[in-house]
Amino acid sequence: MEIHFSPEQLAFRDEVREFLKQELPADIAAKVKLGKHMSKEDHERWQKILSAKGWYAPGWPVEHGGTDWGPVEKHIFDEESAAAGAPRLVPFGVNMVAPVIIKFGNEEQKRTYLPRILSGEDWWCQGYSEPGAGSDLASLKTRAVRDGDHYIVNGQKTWTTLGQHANWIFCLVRTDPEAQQQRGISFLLIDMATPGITVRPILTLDGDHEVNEVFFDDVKVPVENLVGEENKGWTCAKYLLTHERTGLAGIGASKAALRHLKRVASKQQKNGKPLIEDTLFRSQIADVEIQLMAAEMGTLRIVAAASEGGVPGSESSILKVQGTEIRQAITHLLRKALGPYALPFLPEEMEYGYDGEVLLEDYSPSLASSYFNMRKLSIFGGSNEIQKNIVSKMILEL
Amino acid sequence: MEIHFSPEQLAFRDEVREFLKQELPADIAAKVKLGKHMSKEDHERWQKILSAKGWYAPGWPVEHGGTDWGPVEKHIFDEESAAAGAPRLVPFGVNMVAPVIIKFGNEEQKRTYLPRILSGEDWWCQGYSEPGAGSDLASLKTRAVRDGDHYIVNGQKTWTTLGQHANWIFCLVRTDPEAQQQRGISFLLIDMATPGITVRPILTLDGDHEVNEVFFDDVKVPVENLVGEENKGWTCAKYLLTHERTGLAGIGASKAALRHLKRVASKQQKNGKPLIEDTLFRSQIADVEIQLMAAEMGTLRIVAAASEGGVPGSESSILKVQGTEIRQAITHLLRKALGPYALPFLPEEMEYGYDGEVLLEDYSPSLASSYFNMRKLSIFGGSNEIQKNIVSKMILEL
Amino acid sequence: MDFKLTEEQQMLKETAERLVRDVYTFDKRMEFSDSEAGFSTAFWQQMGELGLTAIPFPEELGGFGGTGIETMLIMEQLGKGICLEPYMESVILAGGLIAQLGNDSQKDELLGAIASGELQAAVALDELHSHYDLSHVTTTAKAQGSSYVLNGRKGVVIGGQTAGKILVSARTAGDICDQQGISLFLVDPSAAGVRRRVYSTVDGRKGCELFLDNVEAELLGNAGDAYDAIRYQSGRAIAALCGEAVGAMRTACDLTLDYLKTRKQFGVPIGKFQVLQHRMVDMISELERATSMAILAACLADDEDSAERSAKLSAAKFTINRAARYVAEQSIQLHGGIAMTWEYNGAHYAKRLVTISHQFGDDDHHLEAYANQLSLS
Amino acid sequence: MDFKLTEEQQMLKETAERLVRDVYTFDKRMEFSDSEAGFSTAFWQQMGELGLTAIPFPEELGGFGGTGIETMLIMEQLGKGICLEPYMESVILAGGLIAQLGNDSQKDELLGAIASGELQAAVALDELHSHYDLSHVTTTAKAQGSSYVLNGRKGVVIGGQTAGKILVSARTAGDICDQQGISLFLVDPSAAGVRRRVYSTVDGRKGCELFLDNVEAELLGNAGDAYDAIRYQSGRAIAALCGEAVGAMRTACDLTLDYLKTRKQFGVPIGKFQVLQHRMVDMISELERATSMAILAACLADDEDSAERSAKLSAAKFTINRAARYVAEQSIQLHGGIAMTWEYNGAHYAKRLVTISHQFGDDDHHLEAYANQLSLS
Repeated sequence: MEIHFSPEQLAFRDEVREFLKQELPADIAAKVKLGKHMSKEDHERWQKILSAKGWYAPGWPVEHGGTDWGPVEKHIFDEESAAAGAPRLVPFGVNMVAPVIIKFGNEEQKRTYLPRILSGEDWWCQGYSEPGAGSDLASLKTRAVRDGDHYIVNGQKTWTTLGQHANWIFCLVRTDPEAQQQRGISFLLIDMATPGITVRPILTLDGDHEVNEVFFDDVKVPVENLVGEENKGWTCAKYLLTHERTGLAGIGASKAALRHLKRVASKQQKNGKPLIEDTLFRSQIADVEIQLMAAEMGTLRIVAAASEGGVPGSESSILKVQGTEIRQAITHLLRKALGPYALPFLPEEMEYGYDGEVLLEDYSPSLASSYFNMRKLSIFGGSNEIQKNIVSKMILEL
Repeated sequence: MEIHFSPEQLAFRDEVREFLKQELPADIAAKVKLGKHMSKEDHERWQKILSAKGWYAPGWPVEHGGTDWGPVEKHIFDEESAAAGAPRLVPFGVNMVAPVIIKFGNEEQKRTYLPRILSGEDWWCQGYSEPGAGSDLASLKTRAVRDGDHYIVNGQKTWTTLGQHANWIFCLVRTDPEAQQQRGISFLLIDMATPGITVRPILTLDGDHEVNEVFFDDVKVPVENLVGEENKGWTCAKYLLTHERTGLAGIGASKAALRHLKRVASKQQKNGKPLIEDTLFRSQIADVEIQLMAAEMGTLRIVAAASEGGVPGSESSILKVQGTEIRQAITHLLRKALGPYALPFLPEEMEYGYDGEVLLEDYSPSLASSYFNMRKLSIFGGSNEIQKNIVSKMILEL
Repeated sequence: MDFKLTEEQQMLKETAERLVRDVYTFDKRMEFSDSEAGFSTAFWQQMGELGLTAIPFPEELGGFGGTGIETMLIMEQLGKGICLEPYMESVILAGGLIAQLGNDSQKDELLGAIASGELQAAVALDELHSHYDLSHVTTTAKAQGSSYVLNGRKGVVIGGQTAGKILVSARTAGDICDQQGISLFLVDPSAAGVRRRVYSTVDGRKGCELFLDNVEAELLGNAGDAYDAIRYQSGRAIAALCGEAVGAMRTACDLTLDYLKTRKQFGVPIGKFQVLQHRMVDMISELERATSMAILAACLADDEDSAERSAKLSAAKFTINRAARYVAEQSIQLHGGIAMTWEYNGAHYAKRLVTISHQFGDDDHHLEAYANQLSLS
Repeated sequence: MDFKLTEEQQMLKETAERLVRDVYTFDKRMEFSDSEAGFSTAFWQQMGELGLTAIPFPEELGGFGGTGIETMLIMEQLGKGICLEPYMESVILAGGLIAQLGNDSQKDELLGAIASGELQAAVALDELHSHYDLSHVTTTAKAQGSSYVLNGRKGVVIGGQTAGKILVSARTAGDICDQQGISLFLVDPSAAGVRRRVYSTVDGRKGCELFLDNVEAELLGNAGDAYDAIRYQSGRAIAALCGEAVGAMRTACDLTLDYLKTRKQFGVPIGKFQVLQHRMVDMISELERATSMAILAACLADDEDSAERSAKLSAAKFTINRAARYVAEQSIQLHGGIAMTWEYNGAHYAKRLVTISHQFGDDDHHLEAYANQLSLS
């Protein structure tokens, strides 16, 4: 047993660090660290830099433009990226639809879509959730009716993250209305420019526009946009959800947030001293730091097992719960650190490049908003209750 | 609205205080405060003193020897008794079987049993729980078959608290094996001296002998010992359980335990100072004290509503959960206060009058044991999960 | 001991309840929030007309001589509607400070106007690094003839954006955290040297940052002696916030309960799932705790000043802060995605509930305050 | 990075596993507990014969040069059987202290005997008011010719009831909580002036109180310089306890899981109730956390002394204490009444788990230790 990285792994880490130091634009890193708004252009700029290095799609097979990294290297890359303040990659193209196309798509689909994801030409979004189907994904209602060479799609999707930037959407649609639940669902790729598609913003409770509703009104989709077999879309959906669950513990992001917390607590004061010197507050930081240490060890254990070919079972659900609770605890402490200054809501100060009067500090405007925004972590990606159901099923076998 | 007691109530409180000061034997109070073992004689002695004052059965109607106290007076009496270190009354006679007899018994039964409870001649225990039926009381299996003037009882009861001292037991028995669940159950009074009854001690995890198993092997019980109608025992059971739930929050006991905690934390040291001056430990005491304050206010609200004729609904279940969690948190802190000295298990020092070498302090031997023993609070009397089920049913109406 | 309302109290409660119900639909609330004032000046006027703003004041001012109980009844209804008006700030806190510290002419001039709702006042106690410590005052006041000149900055003045008068704590003597040497001043927001930076708050209200540059202001009470009154009146504000929180929690619980009964997943109402049932019970349990402590706070709010009163008010605020956060977070969790949206009213209850913990002391602040004076017997 | 066991480690684990499984049935365990020694001297001897007591020592002593990993593997199995033998106390702690501080003749004389199991040693560090502070030493030692005379009292010496040697921390200079001036001594329990009050512990072990009245004892290491070694070796003890706790937690979880599957209430296995399911998942989650931190502690236990090693060992013990308590309490709660009984093995796992938090620092102690050195970057 050995908890330290091997010399090769350390060398790789140094290479990643050096790359990030040289290539990650300072303005983007500053936005990430201070919780400022990221523009579409910011995402695209960083993605192009990664693509040029060949590191945009580490998880893809080499022949499609991926890397030969193992789980440990991927983990190191993610950790270092988060530590350096690199933006989290928008996953819908590179890490969601692409794996499905690689696994279930035909050659034509691979040739068409994968290069455009790599190059940044296409921006994908997801069409999974529906208003009536939250955790109960299989109860979805969006219909696709075959009409010659096309499907005619009608229905509504929701929680479509960054759909306002996307030119493509992958959708789960019901192609056999008679079939029960999971059966009769198909996986369709839809060009957002097709007539009949409307994107409506959903403002989240922190006032941010990150998610959207997408309406389909007699949208004509060519049949060649079907991935896998008709009515067998649930297979793709399941594969994608499993893929999505890894990394949901968000250790790298939490470590960055914890560093931020310490910085904030060193500047904020209580009783005339930095807040971090307050016994109660400091012990709360220590508590969450220890929890994070344990979750990081847990992640490393899964990563190590994966590099030996192991398939994570209940551990990844457990880590998703632990990881999101840790992240939420950190955002709680960050908000708390501001005292009465958690109240001011200053969207203008959350824009990068704001050059007006700063009310408190550069870090302060985003903290309360971020606390509220991060409540989503225990809801989306399979709520924490659903994760516990998954584990229960595995361990109880009842 | 007024949270203070009225002048009349304050006068009553003073009267109770004075009585306790004069009449509560010092050795009994010391045992209670230090968590020493109480003998049967201790209980009987205190009960006789209360009976002589006419305060042993405050909840009974005056004509049977009770008092005319309202809920507030009863509450004051309980609080003051706990504060003074009076032992908790063994409830099985005076507060469990007696209310059932008063409500459902015939005149003969009232004439026979109530005076003997008041005088202390009879010591009752309960025959409710069975090994197979924990929270699912209605699944009980002990059979009573009518045979002329008698029932023949066969079966097993468990968790019979202080059954080793009892000469009578009240039992739920199944008189109609065909009937579903709650139907077909009867409420029987059984003389423990009847042939065929065996009492076997159950040692609890802290090494104490408080509960027992009771076995019935062809035990002949006269039919006149049936309370209420045959097969209608569930009505008595439900009435008794409701009766039992009031006071389960145990505010008085928790207040006494909290005072004890402060005393212990003032004597135990950490870093060369009394433990109570340690910021982290002190804030944990403060936290539980505040929780207790809230629970006490909650209890007073129920008590006040009851004296206006209100019937407590979900509030008493909620308070049972809060109250037991508070008590358990206090026992956790008491154990923690001892540091390494929580380890020694010294049953001899838990006996009152022990005159050997005291290992640490008079209070120390019982603290770890008591922590383990008090785990029962969230299990017995309707587990905390069952309490939450009860509340769910009331509020969700699903 | 008695937890019943008198007939007058019951009427008062119903008056407030009706007013909030009639005016404060969710859509209206969002409109008020977006308005320049940040609340409904019409509603404020109605509160004045119905006598609600006069409640704590003596009868000769059109008041009721109301105590913490009456305040709680009103605040609870305002909490149920997550109303935006600076009732606590103007009526309870500013009104209380003037009543306690003001001389006769100040009381004559101001209290009647506050009681009628004609004057909306605000109070500026916080500073950049004060973090709930009322004695952390760096803003200075220097005597200049019969008045004073103030310099400094006060932070997060809720209601300050529209206030006709702002009560400002400033230091006439002593060091930063000395309790002695703190004085209270009446600042006219339109006076020379006053700058207000107005902003919205995360719970949909408005407030301002107050910059004071050689501002002439009138002393309220004796110079250097204001700390005890500020602490005492902040205790009344805490009791009022507890009442508001209970109202908001109750609505948040009602919304969640309703959602559990009606929202279906996997073919059944989600309230059929035991884990969600028990979570709901835990929310109700927190609400019960909070209600008990809000009543305690209400009963003590107008008691004579004492260490015990302060400690119990800290206990109440601590309980409320914890309960409010739990109810806010779990109401979002049990709703799922829908509660993450701006359009859903539940989200705004959650935001108000969490924000309350940032006013007049968070959980750490009050736990420490309580622990510091822990009775050892 | 690698979490696999080597072939030798796998064999070691299986050896310990088999031995515990074969010997430590629950009935036997209760017999051992009731015996005068308080553990099985036969089992202890078998551990010696199988080389388990020699594991951490160098090959020339019949050992393995084992590190924290090997210790963890053994302790985990001992935890699974809630075994009573003072393995940590004698082999890890006493053995480690002698190896670190002893001169050649002391090592020659003692280490081989400890490695073979022939000598069972104990360590006396705690005192009446030390509350986990290893520098809180009031027991005194005065030089007298080439040896020392000890006076004082040491508390809760686990394994002290049967130990052939007891290592005692005593003060040769300095004030109560000074780290300087603490020395370590080899005390022969049969020496004149030694009195042992032997008692059982709540987790079914035995230990003693050690009263020293002018006891002649041999110095181990340099006078006044023992603190660092005591702290360092206590860190190894902490890592070992973490391993034991994980073993005991795993069995407690297995027992509970099994109970949920088989115990029926309301006509179904109680594991069908979602609230109990999720509670079980929370227990497993704590076990996972604890396992991760026990591995971390094992990997660091034999590293060079550093502030980082100490901090991470504190983090591990903190995690283990919290997890152990949660698993203990919830395993009782999910079992209901049956787990409240002495006859049920699960109750004894719960007791051992809670007791572990009282050895070498509880949650507050280690949270404070970790917080005190919190890295600020």
